[in-house]
Amino acid sequence: MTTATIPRQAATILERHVVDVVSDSGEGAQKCGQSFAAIAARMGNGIWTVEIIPAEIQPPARSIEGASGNRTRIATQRIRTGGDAADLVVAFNEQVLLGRLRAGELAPGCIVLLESSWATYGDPEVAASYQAVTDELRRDGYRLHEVPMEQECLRYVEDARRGKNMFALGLLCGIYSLDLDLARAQVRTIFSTKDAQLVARNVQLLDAGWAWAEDNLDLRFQVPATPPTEPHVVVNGNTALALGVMASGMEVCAMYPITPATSASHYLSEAFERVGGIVHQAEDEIAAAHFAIGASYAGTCAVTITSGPGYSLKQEAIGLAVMGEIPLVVIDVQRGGPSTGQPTKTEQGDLLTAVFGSHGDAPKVVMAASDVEDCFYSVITARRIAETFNTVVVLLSDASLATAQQPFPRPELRQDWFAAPVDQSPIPDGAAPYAWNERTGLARRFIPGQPGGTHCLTGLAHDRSSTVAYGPEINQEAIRHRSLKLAAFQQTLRPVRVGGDGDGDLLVIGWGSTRGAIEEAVERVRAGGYRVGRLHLRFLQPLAPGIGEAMAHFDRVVCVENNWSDRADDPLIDPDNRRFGHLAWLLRARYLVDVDSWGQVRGQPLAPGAIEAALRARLPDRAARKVGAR
Amino acid sequence: MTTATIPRQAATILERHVVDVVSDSGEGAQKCGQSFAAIAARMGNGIWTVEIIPAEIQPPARSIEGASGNRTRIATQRIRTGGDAADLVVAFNEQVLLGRLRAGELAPGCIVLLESSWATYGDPEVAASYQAVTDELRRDGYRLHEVPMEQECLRYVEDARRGKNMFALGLLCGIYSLDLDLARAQVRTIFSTKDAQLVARNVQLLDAGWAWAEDNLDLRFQVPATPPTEPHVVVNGNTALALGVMASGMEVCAMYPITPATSASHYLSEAFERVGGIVHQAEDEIAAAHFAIGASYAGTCAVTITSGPGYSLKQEAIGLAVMGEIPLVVIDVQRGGPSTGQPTKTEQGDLLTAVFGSHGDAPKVVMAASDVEDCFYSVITARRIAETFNTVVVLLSDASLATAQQPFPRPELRQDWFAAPVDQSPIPDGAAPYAWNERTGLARRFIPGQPGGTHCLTGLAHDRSSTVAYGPEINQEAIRHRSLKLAAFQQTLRPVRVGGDGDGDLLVIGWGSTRGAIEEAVERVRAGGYRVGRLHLRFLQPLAPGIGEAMAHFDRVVCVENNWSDRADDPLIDPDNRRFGHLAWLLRARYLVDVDSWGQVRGQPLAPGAIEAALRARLPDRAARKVGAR
Amino acid sequence: MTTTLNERLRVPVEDRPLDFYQCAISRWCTGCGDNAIMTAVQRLCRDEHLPPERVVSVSGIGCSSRLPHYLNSYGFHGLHGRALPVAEGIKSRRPDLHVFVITGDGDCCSIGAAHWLHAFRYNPDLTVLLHDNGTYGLTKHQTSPTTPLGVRTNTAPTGAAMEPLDPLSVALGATNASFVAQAVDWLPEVLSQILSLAFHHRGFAFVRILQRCPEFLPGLFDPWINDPARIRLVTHDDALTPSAGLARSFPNREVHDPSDLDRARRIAADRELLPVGLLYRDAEVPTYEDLHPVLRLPSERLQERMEDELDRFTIWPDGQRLAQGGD
Amino acid sequence: MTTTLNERLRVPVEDRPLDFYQCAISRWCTGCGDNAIMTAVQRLCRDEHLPPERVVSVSGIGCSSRLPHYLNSYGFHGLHGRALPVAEGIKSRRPDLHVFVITGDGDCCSIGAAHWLHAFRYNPDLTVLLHDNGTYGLTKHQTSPTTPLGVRTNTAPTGAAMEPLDPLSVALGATNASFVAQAVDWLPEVLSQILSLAFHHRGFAFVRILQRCPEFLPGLFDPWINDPARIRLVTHDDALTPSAGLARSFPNREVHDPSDLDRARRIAADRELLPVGLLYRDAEVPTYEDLHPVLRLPSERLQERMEDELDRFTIWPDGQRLAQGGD
Ligand SMILES: Cc1ncc(C[n+]2csc(CCOP(=O)(O)OP(=O)(O)O)c2C)c(N)n1
Ligand SMILES: Cc1ncc(C[n+]2csc(CCOP(=O)(O)OP(=O)(O)O)c2C)c(N)n1
Ligand code: SF4
Ligand code: SF4
Ligand SMILES: [Mg+2]
Ligand SMILES: [Mg+2]
Repeated sequence: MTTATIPRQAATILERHVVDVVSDSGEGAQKCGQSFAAIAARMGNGIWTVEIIPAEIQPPARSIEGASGNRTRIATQRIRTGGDAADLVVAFNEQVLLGRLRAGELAPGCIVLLESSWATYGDPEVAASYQAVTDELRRDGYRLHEVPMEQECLRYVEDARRGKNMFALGLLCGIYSLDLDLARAQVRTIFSTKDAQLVARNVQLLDAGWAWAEDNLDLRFQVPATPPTEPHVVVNGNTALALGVMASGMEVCAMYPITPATSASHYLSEAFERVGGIVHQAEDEIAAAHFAIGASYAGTCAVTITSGPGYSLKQEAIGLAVMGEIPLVVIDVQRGGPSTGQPTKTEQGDLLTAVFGSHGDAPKVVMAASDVEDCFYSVITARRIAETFNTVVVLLSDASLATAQQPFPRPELRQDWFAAPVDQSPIPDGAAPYAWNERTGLARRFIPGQPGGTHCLTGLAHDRSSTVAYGPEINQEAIRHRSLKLAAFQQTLRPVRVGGDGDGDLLVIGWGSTRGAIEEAVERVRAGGYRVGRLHLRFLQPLAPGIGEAMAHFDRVVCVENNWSDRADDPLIDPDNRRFGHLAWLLRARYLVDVDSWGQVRGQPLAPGAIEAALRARLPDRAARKVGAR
Repeated sequence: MTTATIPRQAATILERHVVDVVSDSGEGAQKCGQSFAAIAARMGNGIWTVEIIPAEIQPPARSIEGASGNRTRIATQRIRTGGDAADLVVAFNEQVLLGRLRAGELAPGCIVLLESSWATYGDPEVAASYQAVTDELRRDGYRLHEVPMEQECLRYVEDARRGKNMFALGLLCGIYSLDLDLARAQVRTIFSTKDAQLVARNVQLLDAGWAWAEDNLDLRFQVPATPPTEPHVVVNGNTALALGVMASGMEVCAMYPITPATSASHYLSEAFERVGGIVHQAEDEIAAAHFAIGASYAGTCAVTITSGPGYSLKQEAIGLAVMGEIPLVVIDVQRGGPSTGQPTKTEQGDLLTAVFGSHGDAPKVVMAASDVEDCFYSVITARRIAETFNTVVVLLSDASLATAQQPFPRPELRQDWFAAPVDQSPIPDGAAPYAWNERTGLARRFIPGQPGGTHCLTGLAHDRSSTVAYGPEINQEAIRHRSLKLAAFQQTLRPVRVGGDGDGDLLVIGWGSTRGAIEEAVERVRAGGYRVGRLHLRFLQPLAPGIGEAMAHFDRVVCVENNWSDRADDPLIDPDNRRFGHLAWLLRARYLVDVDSWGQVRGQPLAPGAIEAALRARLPDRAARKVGAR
Repeated sequence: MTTTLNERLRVPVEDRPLDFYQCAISRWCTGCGDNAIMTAVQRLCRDEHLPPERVVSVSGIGCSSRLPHYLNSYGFHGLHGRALPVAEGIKSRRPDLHVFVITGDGDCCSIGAAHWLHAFRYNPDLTVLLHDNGTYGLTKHQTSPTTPLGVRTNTAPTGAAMEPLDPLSVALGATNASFVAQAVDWLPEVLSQILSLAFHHRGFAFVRILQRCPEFLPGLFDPWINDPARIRLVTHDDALTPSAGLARSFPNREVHDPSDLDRARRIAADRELLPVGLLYRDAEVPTYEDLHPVLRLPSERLQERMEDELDRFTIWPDGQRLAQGGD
Repeated sequence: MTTTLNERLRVPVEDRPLDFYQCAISRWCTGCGDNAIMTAVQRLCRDEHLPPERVVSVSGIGCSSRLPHYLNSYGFHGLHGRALPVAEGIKSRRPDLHVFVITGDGDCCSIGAAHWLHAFRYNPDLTVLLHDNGTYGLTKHQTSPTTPLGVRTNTAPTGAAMEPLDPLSVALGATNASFVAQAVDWLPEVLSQILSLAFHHRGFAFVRILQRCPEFLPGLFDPWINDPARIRLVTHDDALTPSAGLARSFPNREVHDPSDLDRARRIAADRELLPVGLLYRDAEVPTYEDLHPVLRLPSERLQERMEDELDRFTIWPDGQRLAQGGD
């Protein structure tokens, strides 16, 4: 196997490209796109994938809303966002293509490879629709290539629906000058559990696609890659979370299925037992949270993973863990809200409920993962914080991270990530289960089985010995100590570091999965002559030191978030009633800085281009003329 | 019956006094205190009562933690707080008295009327304990009067435990120069369901207490009253809520028992049916919320009432009502948190979860009642808002209001409070269930049974016809319209009015049950020469206009709340990590003013004296010398 | 053409087409049993001449719970597991509406289990359809409480390890259960008859329907589809009365008195023969609506009564209302 | 002196005083049945020589749920209705601990009903005591699911209108139920024996205990206390074996094979005679711990296996690990 790319004539060198593959669901466009990404990653390209998911399990075939597939952004450098719109799209029928076009997902002048068999389809309506769409595409300047995929595939298989995707993969590998041997190996891997004949047939289809591109298309790109010198893992955010759970030394993941969190537990259900963990699928989210609490209380640290609606249901349980000072990691893979909302779509709408949810004073740590790699390490960090501070750590991810694939350096496992054996040593005489340190609020945790440590953990107000206590003083003391733990933790945090410019016109602050898109947007705006900084927060509660100071160096500050904020220019909106984005609220309250908000709730990852436009709108006019081209 | 007070010699005229009656639980101190308050109210005094509740159902007799009883504050004017510490206390044994003493509930020099039979009790330990406590009281300057209550009662009844409380009521009526006829009528009312002999015996005991005070005590007070010229109702906050529910035209109260909310449903369970309502005791809080949602959806408006833990459980349901735009009133009678916390104690710890709870963007109205009368009217207002804006209105009360009694002018019922018949008129062709007004987000509500209105309400993202819609644009539009409703409502609010001074040194802002205590504290500080304003917010989300402007007229702003805020001088606390009180967070974020926070979480209503001290600490030194005495 | 009980009891039906009761194209997978159940519901609506605006179909979340979006009626597609309390709330104030509850095995038997158990006890007048496909369909194939032993899913890659929950036995153990039946999606005649029986039962009519999910559990019910001898057809003159043609294909028929709870429990518990039919019915259990009838007073009367309530807590100024006393 | 099964099976007990297992003075009302149940638990701990630190008593919220505060053991006094999932979580990782669950009729049968139903199915090795006093004690007397018909409470001032939920029938309808028994607080010998049987059952041992609440429902159980003939004493050589003295006072005794589920259901459903004893037991139902055994690997082994997992997703630089292939 050689990973070197065979240089080909006339290959246009690109720094980045966005490639979509879309089909009816069940036609395998997802597998095609993901394989394309995997091969590119193997060659050393930076990649980021975005799933294209239809709303229903089985939407009607050839429908606008039925587009199913995959977006791959392929780049020379490491990337963290799927970018803006597609530069090239492979579509298995004109309707799914139309869906993408209408949704604004095709970049102007986008290259389109479209299955051409519909042109001559038996049903004249279909043929007419095909004609209409292709006419529109040509008229609007898209670079259309009609590809007789079906016809070509039928030379190798009887049912073209089961093969087209590998043919398309071949096309893409040809167009992007990927290594054919690597591609063949990838195909063999995909079908590794299938019989040899089937594998061979799919490799044939791959080769055929490659050859067809070679012979018929005048498209040759190359996105230069740096062949990796160290091993990388390529997973999506949910698998990264699951691997993080396994590597973190946690033993229990208690969950109830919910999109988009569930796929993390799919992988865990298969693998966790091998390292001594269990996945408990509970009867509901409330039970899942309490099962995790029980497992944690018993001396391990457990995680419960869910999405918005499940997170809302766990509020009471979270308060109990805070009150009992039981370490607990809660992962919320956010989706479009409110209520059932948009289960398969992405949003960052749960931050404020993560920070302020649960009645009474229930201080907890809230953090967010910003890319796939971060999903892995954040779980490990979350468990460490949970056990050090005997508290709840809420880790926020979202649907876009859940399904995005990204290569990152293979983690070097550390023994100290794994849990120590359950402490069963005797408790010294006179020690109390809530012997709060006066300054930090911290206390040693007692674990069932430890001789001398018997006490009754309770969600009621209690004193240091965990005895129910309704006195005014002890209630204040206890609440104070639980609150202090956040301050104590906050003091362990490293000050934030501003990226881009350290002072100037605008500071852009974000959190979670928008990191890559914000970075790119900021770089583009800076290239236009503005001085713009960016700050991406890992901890949302407590906030790391240095944020206030960082803001002071800029004329304006804006939070860019994938959640709702009222537009300042909406007729009814004024400073007395404008609702801000979640992080903006937190920063305004803490630093008393007039932090502006920009966000979208389109169910899609924020695109760098959209952010760029929002930033430009917030920048002074003076440089407006300098900018323009990109 | 005459209500005129018989002027007596040497009665000291008082503007206000705080009177506690405490006993073991089951000895009737509560009835005694409440009757005292009721008689005073009848005479035209302002009163405010505070329940003194032991933690357990049956605490041990004669125990420090077992104090059970009632505080009555009696005043010339209308009042809204139980004040600071007791000026006079009647105690049935020295242990419960000691409990109050240790809790700081006795004002310096407080008058103490103590049952003296323990002095000679058979068990020498008891006698010794009595001796020790009385010694301590005398030493520390309390004005102790030993009263042979038991002995006196035994002249009329066989078991003094069942009678002492009416004797004590007689004592109090005598001391405070209350109308004896009114007192007798009150006793007759209390025992109205009992046989005539028992009534007569209790009246005898009352008279005996009165006579004993006359003959043996050198204590004569009078708190001048203005005999009422209009009818008043005397109820506690929970009964006021229940009456509000009945008067508001709501038909369903769905609940699950929880302290301190439950007593509202006790009264409703008895009375609601008479006006055509039902109380549904559901299997849990989640079911209760959904039952209410169902009843509202079906064309009525329903309420679900709960306290902290139940409120946390209802988060997901609340999000559904917001998403489906179903009018719903949720009442949270707050108690000490977090978790199970202090079920019988008061706190204002649920504001931020009321504002920010439920995942995704779930805008809802949040309001708070500030006294008993306000409990009644707030429910009516809440229903009107819920139905006008088709949204969720969260009404916050708390344990202190729940159990406090206050007379207020008898409401004049208005026909427009009652609900119109369920609208079953046909829906015009082409009308849509979410025909959002572009400017305000409002839409007409469709009710099952209306011909032409069939559609499927859903918690999923949906378009104007309530069809599931995952498109990016429609999701933004829908979220925008739901958010706009808050702005639209906000524009209907009257600007806030500052009480006290309109500009100066300090503006004190509060919400909910602390109103009376803040008012008094501010008046005291103003009497000391400071210019202090106060603002009490009825709406917490959205905030009424004028707050920012009001703040601009003061040097400093502080929120006084009965919830936790980190103390600025705690060693680990700094501006980067200090956790503020709930309202302070909201105001800081919106107005970017450095709002300070002061609060307590002692499970007790905030006392004017404690607030006063906190305000003084925040006032400039310049006037410090002027102040002092009070 | 099947003959429903209703058709036999009532005047000839008005000829509304079935699709009058459909308002959108359903989006279930081809071969999904939800389609057949939807048809049966439409047929019931037609046969009972139900005006769409007087029907409310209430559901939770799941593939099955999408039904209200397709049925031409008022629909309430609420939260996962919470269809029952919503339906109870609706019915409590609007006994005039026909309320159907559509729920799945996860929705009803897992997250909604407490509401399910208590709904039997409240006995509201609802018609409840449990679409039991033995899996979580919408979230793409996780183990549900009713997933059969050994069946692989995404959360049980080596096969379900626990005995599946038996909704019939649970229902028959529930206090106040007043109607418990079982149907299967592939026998439309039986399904329609049972829905009709359920619809006409005053009280909580619980129908478990075995529903095929070809997407995730293809062939799950094949043993019973292919071999009707593995089914116990539970019939009774006053309950399921299959046509002669249908009856013939089921060698194992049992005439069962639906008031016999003991026998019903044994039929449910039998693991050899899958019961289809009405297992239990008790028309005497009071409904929730019986216990809490709707009373809507004219507003003057309402005001009068409210004034009475206020009187209980009122103190009157000197002289006023002294006579009344009952303060 | 009562004789527990345990005492008869084991070597003579070490003489720890009963109050060794008490760590605080209980705060229940005088005459509250919780006191008697607490004593029975202490007796069990003593007779089984349980080191306090190896016992965890888990409860929800309610008067009864205060028990863990008084028992000298690790205690977990959690949230209302949620004792079972917490206990399951504890036991799943710590099968070495003896876990008791203390719950009330509201806690278990109302808000906790879904967990209750599912706990039977999971069959974790827990000993579960349902203190059924027919009311919400701690919140001061509201109707609970088990409040008898007609009994007045603060939320049913004219008397409970619905048939009370029968915890035994529900339990016997639950899938995988492996141990269902009933005891009463006023018969300490029986209570102790049944707790011992429950303790020794591997699996989910559910014991409903009729518990007196003199504060709010004085006299509720007087008919049975005063007239033992209204009780059916359910005995078996391998289950409840009352002493001769005790047996004599119960004219209605039935020798019942605890593996006979049908009979158990009929005994539970009988409204004439209140059953006391072991109704059902199946020692063969696999426990949750059987299905998910604890595996704690030495950390090197753990690391090895984790590396294997990472391998599945790893792309190796040119040449490295090429042989392995299984990427
Ligand atoms: C509170 C909450 N938890 C979880 C989910 C995710 N979810 C949606 S449907 C479903 C289960 C569907 O299974 P079932 O009820 O059997 O219906 P089916 O799809 O099989 O018809 C789950 C777990 C949710 N929407 N809300
Ligand atoms: C989520 C929640 N809902 C309600 C309550 C209030 N609550 C405390 S105990 C209780 C019921 C107690 O009844 P039961 O379980 O029968 O126990 P008992 O007091 O009778 O022993 C309720 C409703 C609560 N603490 N938490
Ligand atoms: S996934 Fe299964 S249940 Fe869902 S629509 Fe498809 S076949 Fe039906
Ligand atoms: S209220 Fe009832 S259950 Fe609670 S402690 Fe008292 S007697 Fe026992
Ligand atoms: Mg299902
Ligand atoms: Mg109880």
